[in-house]
Amino acid sequence: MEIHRYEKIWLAGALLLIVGFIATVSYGAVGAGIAMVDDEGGQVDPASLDDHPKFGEPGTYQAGENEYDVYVVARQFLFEPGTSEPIRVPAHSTVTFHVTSPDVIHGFEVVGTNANTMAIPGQVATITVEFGEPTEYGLLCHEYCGSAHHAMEGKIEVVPQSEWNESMVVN
Amino acid sequence: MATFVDKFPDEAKVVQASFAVAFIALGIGALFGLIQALHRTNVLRVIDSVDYYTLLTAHGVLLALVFTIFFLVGLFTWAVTRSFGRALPDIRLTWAWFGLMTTGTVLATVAIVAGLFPQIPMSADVLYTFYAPLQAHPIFYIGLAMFIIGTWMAGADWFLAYREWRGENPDSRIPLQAFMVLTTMIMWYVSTLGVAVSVVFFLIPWSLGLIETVNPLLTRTLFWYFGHPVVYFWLMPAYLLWYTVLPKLAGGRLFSDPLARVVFVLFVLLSTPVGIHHQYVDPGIAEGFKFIAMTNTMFLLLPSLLTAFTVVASVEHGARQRGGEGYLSWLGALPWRDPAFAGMALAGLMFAAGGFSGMINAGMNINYLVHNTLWVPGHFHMTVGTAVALTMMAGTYWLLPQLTGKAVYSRPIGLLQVIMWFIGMVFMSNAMHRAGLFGVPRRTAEPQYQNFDFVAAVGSVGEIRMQIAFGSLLLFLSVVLFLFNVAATWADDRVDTPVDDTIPEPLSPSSGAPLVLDNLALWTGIAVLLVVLAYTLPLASIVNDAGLLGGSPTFPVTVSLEWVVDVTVGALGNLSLDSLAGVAPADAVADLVREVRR
Amino acid sequence: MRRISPALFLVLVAFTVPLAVEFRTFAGFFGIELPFIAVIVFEAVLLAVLTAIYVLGRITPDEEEEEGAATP
Amino acid sequence: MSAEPDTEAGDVATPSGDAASENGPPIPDPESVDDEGYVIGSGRSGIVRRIGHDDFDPVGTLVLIAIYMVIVGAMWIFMYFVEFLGGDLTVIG
Repeated sequence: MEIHRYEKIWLAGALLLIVGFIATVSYGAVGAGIAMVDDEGGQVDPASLDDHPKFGEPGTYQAGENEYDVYVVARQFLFEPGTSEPIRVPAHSTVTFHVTSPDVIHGFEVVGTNANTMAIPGQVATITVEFGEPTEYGLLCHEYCGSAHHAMEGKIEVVPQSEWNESMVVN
Repeated sequence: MATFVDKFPDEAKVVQASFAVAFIALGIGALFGLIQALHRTNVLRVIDSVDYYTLLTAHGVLLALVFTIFFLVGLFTWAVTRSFGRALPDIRLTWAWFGLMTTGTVLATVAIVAGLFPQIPMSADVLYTFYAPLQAHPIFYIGLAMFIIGTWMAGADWFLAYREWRGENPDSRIPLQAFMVLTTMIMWYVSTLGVAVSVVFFLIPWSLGLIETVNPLLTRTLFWYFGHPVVYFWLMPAYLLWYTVLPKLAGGRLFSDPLARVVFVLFVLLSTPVGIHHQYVDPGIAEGFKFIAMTNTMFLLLPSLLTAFTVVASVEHGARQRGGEGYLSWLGALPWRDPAFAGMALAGLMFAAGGFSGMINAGMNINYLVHNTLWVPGHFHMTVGTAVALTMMAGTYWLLPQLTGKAVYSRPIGLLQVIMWFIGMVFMSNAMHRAGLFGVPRRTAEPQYQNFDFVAAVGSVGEIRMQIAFGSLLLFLSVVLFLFNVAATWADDRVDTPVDDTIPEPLSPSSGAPLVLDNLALWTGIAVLLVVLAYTLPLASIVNDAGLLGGSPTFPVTVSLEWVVDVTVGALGNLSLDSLAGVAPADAVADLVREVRR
Repeated sequence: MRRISPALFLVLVAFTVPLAVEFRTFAGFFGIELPFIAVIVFEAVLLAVLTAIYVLGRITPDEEEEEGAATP
Repeated sequence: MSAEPDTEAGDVATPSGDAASENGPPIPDPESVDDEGYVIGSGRSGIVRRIGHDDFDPVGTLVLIAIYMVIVGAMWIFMYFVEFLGGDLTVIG
């Protein structure tokens, strides 16, 4: 099969581009330390979330010096915590979100940031992020989950260290 | 001068019927698209937000499945008949699969549209991806199953034609267009396995109540096993037109037949073992499987990049034969007033931009930035919405005269229509990409929230909404012009030479292609092997994690309006209550929701 | 002046739209915050230039002969 | 509209059957020809010279795709390092 030499140049260029993309993503994973949501969050029975030790009482849990776990239940048309009362985390802390759903597949997007995952019934999605200065983030469901999907939203409050007190921690 | 309809009248009828169903679906889908765009941008809300999701499901199914695949079966029937130069083995089989596909489509569409009328206890507001545990009416799943079985029969019809042709031509190369049809159908058989298993073994019994629960991650993964190859299933008709028709429209010849065959073989091999790149941020799937899916996806860029070279080279050949000179000024020597040419050229140009935003989606961890935001519809309105749809509309201007023996009613309106589509898509898609970057979600009726406001990096959020609304208006007007032109052509009377339908020989002929390329069985085997490698472990880990039938009870979407109202009121009510009485709101709302649903 | 056919002119007009719209996004890359009117002004400039080329190409028919039927 | 209809300008035209031969265009009958005498698909009627396989080097294509590659490369680097890594709350665990 005789290939035109321009074709060969383009083939080499295309392969270079592809290898470049894979290399960039690998750098992101290894160099910049970006981790994908995976199956380390384990499974949970979606029907009986209430008697799950953490999801039964969703909220912010202290996990260590300046480390927190936030357990969030995404259910049809609200985040718990998040919608009726904001998710509160202290400033300059490392927080791991554990997100699941008792009913249908929901989305969990912290608006305008790279924190983005899915809440799938029976699975627990865990994402760890570092919060910086005191601020507020929007929270929304970006996967269609029923007729009031567009009303499913919430808020994350990054509370200054000074105002952080034990009342906001569940455990 | 005899054209296709004179040589193959029966086949021409089937192709016309397929195009008719496709264009009806295009019209309805485009109308819903306009209503949706005006609704979500809050420019003009004529429907209730609950019904937005019904229209969105219909928009997705009618345009992405019905319009594209009905055009495909029509185009492939034309391509197989024309390139084998003989009638199909049995026209009754052809009408049979057309009938089955149409029946399935009507069933699914009725199930979806019934969602608009609360008094009809049927709805399928599950969007075109129908993720369990959201459950649609069984008619929806049965309709989709019939539709897909119909496409399987169509594939069998074309393989029978190939067998008959091979009987009489034992050692000649498979004609290029027929090769493209057969390889596309091989990819289709391999890929529809996933959705067939999901629908037949899980979703239909589940929606009929035969099984209680379903594993959402399993059915979701099985859907995306099929979900990515289906986008190549839409793309192959566009590639068939770009490879075999566009060079002729430009006044040139296809640059290389062997390379076209290599590209289609690469699609058979690589298009299915990549589905997990739609699930980069799903829990329950190990990062290793996601990385494999990303690597396969990145190499899946190769056939598309090769296509870019071959098609542009063929068009350049035409331009230079028409007197074009210089490095880039040959672009001016192309027949831009031919809507078939101009439409395909503009579609190809936009596909280059759509390809880039696809590369971003395919980058595993950068997907965090754009997953399920409006960036994704921005991407696929450029790829399936323009590269495929606009090429199909442009191809119609060249195909319809061959199928009916009638000249296109108005060439200038055709040219205006394709250009209006391009401009409308630039506005809508650019705005969608920018909105997606600062977090606006897709698939949402009212992306305006109380708890926070979106912050636009460039321009204001309001301006981006106007840009989306304006773009969608142009797109809708373009479809109206297209349908008018097609209907007027159909109503016209026959002329002797409606179109120049000859297709010249490629510059480097098929004899240059290694014979192994035509060995379809070999490529099928390798494709199945790659799919088994890519999917066995992830599926095994999902099944032993949460079981074959998982634990999710049903969540039918046959939702009455009152239920929605009191849930939202309940949630809002608690908001105010919370600030006053400090009652634990979450449980109150949860109880309300639970007892309402019982 | 190079002569362009009406269809090519229409396509070039269509092509100025993405240039104008993406020009603003491109400026956004460098943090330059362009208002919406900038896009309209830039588009108007592009259209003016294009129309000038088109019209000039039309009024100088003398070059018509030796160019042959390259651009129908 | 362009002054000279180009259908009879096909100086390369030789009466062609409808077989897939690639010489001159068919002579369309009058009423199928629209106002400027253009029949859809007759791009080849504007052919002024034939270019065979050996004497065609798609240099214009090379220029176009080189430009495309530069744009894609630059946009990818910008999207990945500025838009993505420069963003907030990147998932690290």
